[in-house]
Amino acid sequence: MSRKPLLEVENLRIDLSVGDAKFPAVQDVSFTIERGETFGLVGESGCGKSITSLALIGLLRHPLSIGGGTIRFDGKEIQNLSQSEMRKLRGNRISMIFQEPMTALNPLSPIGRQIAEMFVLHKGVSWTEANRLAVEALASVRVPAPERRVKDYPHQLSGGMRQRVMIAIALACEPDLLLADEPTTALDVTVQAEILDLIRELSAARGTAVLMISHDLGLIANMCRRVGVMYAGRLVEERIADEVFRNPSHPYTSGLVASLPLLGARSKHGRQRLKEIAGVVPPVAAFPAGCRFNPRCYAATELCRVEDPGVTPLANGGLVRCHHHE
Amino acid sequence: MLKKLIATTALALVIGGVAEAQTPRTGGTIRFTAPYGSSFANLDIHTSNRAQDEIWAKAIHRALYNWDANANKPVLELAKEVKVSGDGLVYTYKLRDDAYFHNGRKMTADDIVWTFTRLMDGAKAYPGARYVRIIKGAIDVEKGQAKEISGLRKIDDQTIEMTLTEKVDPGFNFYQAMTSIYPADEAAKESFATKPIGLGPYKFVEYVPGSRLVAERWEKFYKPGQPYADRVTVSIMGEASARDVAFRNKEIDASILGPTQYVAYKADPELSKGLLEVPEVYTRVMGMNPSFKPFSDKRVRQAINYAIDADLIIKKLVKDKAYRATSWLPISSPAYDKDMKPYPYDPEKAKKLLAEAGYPQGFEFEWTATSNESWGIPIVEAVIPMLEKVGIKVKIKPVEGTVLSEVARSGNYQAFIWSNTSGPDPLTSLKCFHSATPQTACNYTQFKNAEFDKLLDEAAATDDQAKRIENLKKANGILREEAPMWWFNYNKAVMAYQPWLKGLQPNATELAIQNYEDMWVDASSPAAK
Amino acid sequence: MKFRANLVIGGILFAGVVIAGIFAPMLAHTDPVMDANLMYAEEPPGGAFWFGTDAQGRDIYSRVLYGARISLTVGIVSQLINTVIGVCLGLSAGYWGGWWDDFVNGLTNMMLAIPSLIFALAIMAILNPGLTSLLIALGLTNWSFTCRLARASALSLKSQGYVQAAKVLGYSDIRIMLTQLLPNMLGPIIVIGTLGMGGAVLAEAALSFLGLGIRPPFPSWGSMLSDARDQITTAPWISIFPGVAIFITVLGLNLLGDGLRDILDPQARTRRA
Amino acid sequence: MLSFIVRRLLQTLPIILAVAALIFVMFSVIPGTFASSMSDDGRSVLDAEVMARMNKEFGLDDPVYVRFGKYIAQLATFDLGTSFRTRQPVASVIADRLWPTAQLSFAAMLFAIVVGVPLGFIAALRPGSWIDTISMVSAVSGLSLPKFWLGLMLMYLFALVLGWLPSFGYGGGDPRYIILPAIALGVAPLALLARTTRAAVLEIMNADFVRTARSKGMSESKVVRWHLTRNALVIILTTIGLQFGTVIGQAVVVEKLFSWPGLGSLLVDSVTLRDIPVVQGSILVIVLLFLIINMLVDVLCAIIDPRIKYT
Repeated sequence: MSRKPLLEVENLRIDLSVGDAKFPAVQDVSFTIERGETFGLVGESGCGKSITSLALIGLLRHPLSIGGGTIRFDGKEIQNLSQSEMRKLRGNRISMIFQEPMTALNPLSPIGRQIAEMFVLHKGVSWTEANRLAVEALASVRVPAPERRVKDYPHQLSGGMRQRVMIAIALACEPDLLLADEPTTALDVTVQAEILDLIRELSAARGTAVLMISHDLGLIANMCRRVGVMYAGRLVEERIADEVFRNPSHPYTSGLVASLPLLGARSKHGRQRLKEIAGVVPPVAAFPAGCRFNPRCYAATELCRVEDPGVTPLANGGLVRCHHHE
Repeated sequence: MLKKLIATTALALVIGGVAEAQTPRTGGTIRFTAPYGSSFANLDIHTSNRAQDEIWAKAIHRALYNWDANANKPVLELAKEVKVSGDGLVYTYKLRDDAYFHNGRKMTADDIVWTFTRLMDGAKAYPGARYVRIIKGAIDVEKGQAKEISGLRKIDDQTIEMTLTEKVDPGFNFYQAMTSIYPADEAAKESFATKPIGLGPYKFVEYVPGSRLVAERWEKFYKPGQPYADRVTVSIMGEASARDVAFRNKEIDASILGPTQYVAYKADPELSKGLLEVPEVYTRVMGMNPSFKPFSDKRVRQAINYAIDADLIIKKLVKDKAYRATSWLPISSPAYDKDMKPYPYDPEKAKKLLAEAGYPQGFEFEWTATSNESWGIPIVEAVIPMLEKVGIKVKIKPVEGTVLSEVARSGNYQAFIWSNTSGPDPLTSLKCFHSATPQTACNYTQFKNAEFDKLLDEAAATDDQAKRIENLKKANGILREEAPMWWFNYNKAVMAYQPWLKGLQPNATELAIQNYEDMWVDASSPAAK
Repeated sequence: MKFRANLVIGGILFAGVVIAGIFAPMLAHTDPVMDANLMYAEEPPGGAFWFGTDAQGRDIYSRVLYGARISLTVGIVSQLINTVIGVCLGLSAGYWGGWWDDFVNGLTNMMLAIPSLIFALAIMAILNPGLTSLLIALGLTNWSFTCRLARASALSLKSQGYVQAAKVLGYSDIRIMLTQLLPNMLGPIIVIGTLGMGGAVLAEAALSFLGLGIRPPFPSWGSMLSDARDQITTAPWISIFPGVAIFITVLGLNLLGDGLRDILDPQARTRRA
Repeated sequence: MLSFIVRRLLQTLPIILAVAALIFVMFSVIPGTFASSMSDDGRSVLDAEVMARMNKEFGLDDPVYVRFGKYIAQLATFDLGTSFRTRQPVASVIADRLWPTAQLSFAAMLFAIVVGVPLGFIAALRPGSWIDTISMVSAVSGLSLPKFWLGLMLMYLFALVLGWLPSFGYGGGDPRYIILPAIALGVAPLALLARTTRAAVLEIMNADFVRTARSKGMSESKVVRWHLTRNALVIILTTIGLQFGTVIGQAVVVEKLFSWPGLGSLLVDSVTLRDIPVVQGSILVIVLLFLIINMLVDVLCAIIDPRIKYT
């Protein structure tokens, strides 16, 4: 095992093609994930965090495509891999859990079969063997009576159960990296914690690194060691999770943190800021000049409107992208 | 000109037919078509009066008489001879002793008695009843007052005596396929409906409802050496354009042509060699309702006849597939007056007549018509501008054939255009204009003329053939003059046949109905084997 | 915006037919009905007769132009009837529910089960062939899809807040249906109507073939085509031009319908073929 | 499952009854009678006596409500009545024609399915490609042609010009005879199926579970085979079921043109000749066929799609 990080993303750009024109939906995104580490990506919907994860697993589809930068997985650049080579990684070494457990499973296929596919695809076992493994996998995500449940169809399961099935599928081949794109957003609050515990526990047991994507900073804070905050296609801050909450550097991060009711760190000041900026992440084709956050930023200056801030390393580790970071 | 010559030669060849030219070849299949729209009604020819059904019936069945196409009259078929009593009412038939039904049983007088009695079953309303009704006592059977027809008597197995109610030639009644002779006992069985047994030259093999009927040679047919072909298939092909393709593709041996195809076939050097043209006994007319005020005036009716350029329509639209009509009786009728002239095209005269009748500005009427290309809306469309010129406006009322026949019978019309049988018997046909004939029968224009009635009554009563014909000619002349209808044309039936099909007969009553035993296919036919 | 080929091409074709129909009296050379002149029967295209003449000697070019009026009338009026029936039944059934809904549902299922051509054929036989009969026949037999759609939309819309609000405000049911529900389901209904117009033009041709179509004095493409089918070998132009006219019109309507669907009813590409 | 079918059959009962009542009412006001149709070509003259007897025999001189009562009573005993024209039970008249129509409709649908569904798949897998454009343009064109015109053209081309196939007729089981009418009849459903398939596949291609399948490392062909086909099938099957109705309806035209001895040509003949019992019987049988086929489709869909409950 090399000492290198499991995943290194450098200057990733994702283009959105509209006709002949291309707009960068994600730009200059760089981060690394160590083996076994849980890394969080947080931001409002539309900020580019989901498509970043899709880029990692090679599932961007027209009109989206990787426009530049490198993705290094286990020391190997994967952004230009052929489809068939990528397929060997997908599911096997990098797998993914999606947001909507309602629709992410094929409604016409028994869940056992959908799990078993993983073993047939990547382990080359027979269907009989794969079905047996599927029962085990189902048991491992703590679905009761897995022998019976494998024959069920997705619509017969609750949302939480379905997400467990998704986790079973994603972790079936003991991948090195699990991409979890808002895995609990669509679930009841009571179920959310169970699912998160499950992910944490199973990934820890298998040594799987997790890229946790969410708009919920609280969730990220609970789950992750390090956090990246995305805004309008850019990573605006990337730090140890505790630091982010204790001392957010970027005004946007401050806003997010301030809106967290659970942490109690809400200041009157911050709440009002967030109210002011509530609403719109700019659309991809209309990113403002300068700092992309400037129209919503309470601290914006003339400089912010003109010049795009670069990445600044922070004193106690981490990076921030702001002219006036605190 | 040359084309015409070829066509006429072809005609002559065919008419010359069986006797000369070649020796008939035995074997092969005659692939005939039934071109009149619908499928066959069923396999009981007694129930249908349609030409479509008679086409197959001619292969399987025979009636007491048959139509001799060349002599243009009915002749004895199942009887060897007939004796007529002095008053012309009692006919004694000596039946054939070599006629066998397809199950091998010999035909006897009982079969004829049984058949005619069956036709008079009042509960069944067989269309052939109207022909049998001329036998004395038949009506009593129809009304349920008698079990047997009193005027029909079996003398012995091969002799039968028939007493008529009036003096008519029963040949015109009993050559009809609707009166085909059935085997007495077998026809009563249920299986007869699916496997008919007859006396015809071919015996039934197979019927695919809606598609075709197949029959094979009946070895014990009474005409020696006949039939020639091994099989006859009759395919139901109502769609003319499809029939055209099939004929050109040599899938069928004969096809009845419409005007447009007639032109195309005449123009084709190969196809034109196989055209059989016959003046049929159908008269195409526009009937005018006398209860519609303008048409009650003879001058208006005449004006219509003057105003329409029928010759131009026949030439251009009907493509010469018709003969100009002078009056009701068609060219092939024995009472047709060759010297009679049709109404000339004379719009000025028409205007004058209209003015005299009190319609100098013309009038408007509603013309009921079907979509038939030879006697329907296409003709009306060509007439409209001609009538417009003399001030008469026309509104077309499109209907289906069924409705037309009902409308004409009920008098619920101002004018209609139709094709009607005007033969083969001139007396029967002219009777449709006798004042005693109700509109519901066939006096569709409620024609009423004392002189006409008298001529007809005399013709019916007389034994003098010449006088009869003379009377009928005169009556026909009155029709022309009185003009209850616009006399348009007599149909020229045209059948295209493949070069290998021989022995077709110029049947003026209906060209599509052929005696299959006289036909044969030579070795060049795709179905020669 | 993305270039919508089907919308543009369909629109152009359809607009062409509409223009031909509207300006037929100006564009035509002769009167399509009265100018029969047997002296010029079956002239091939060329000279004074751009498309040739038919068996009655009428100018086919003029007849095709006037035929556009008939075909458009048939398409538009019959679809209008269908749409009105379908919307009225479907909307009220979805909104009111209950026995009325059951009844309309049964009626719709029955209409779906009788092939519309056969239904129209029967109606034509009953009413006698002609334009009015055809409009009735085609207008009464093809509303089931519209009805289903309207019903489904009404069902999903009636629980929406603004409809509930309108109810609380005391709006009458009819008013709610017309002002709140109808505008929100119009898009897909227009799409179905457009596609149905093409179907009506074809149905007219099929009925003409069966001898139960529009009859003169109207020069309808279907009857022109059907009447000329025996002349395909001798005078092909008589049937080619009305045939092409039908093809262009129906193609235009189909493309237009597809294009409109992309815009007006994007989520329902698979709902109806 | 069985109870599902039984329940569905029971549900069709009111439809059948409604159709029966509707067509009875319609055809009781139709102008013309069978008797008057017998002289519609002007060839034969029927006398008033025979016509009156015919109308009596067929019960046409009874008042409408009496006829309706008789008709419903007949239907209740599964008796479709007696044909005016053939004088045989309507059921047997229809039975003779059912098989040819079934052959033709199934052949047409088979042609439509075998060509249309793969075409739609191919087009959807390469959206925007030339093959997509061509197949969709031809699909719309196929939808825009009058059927009899298309049939006539096929007849000319393949029978007369090329001489490959017979132009008309039933051919008594010879499969070459069914090809042209089946194509003429199948083009429209083919076009619709191709379009529906394409739309369905495109929609499913964008579904979340397909993305899941890809994220599993599945090849595109496995995605199509394992996850896409079954889902598309539900939509395609429903379309097929509905198209059967159209096909049976359009068969009227095609059967007439190709002299195909099916239910459609029987129906047209019977309408023309006012053989009302056969008309009513044929329509009822056609409706029944449609309902049965769609029930089968529903059963198939329920087998494929576990979300559909057997209700």
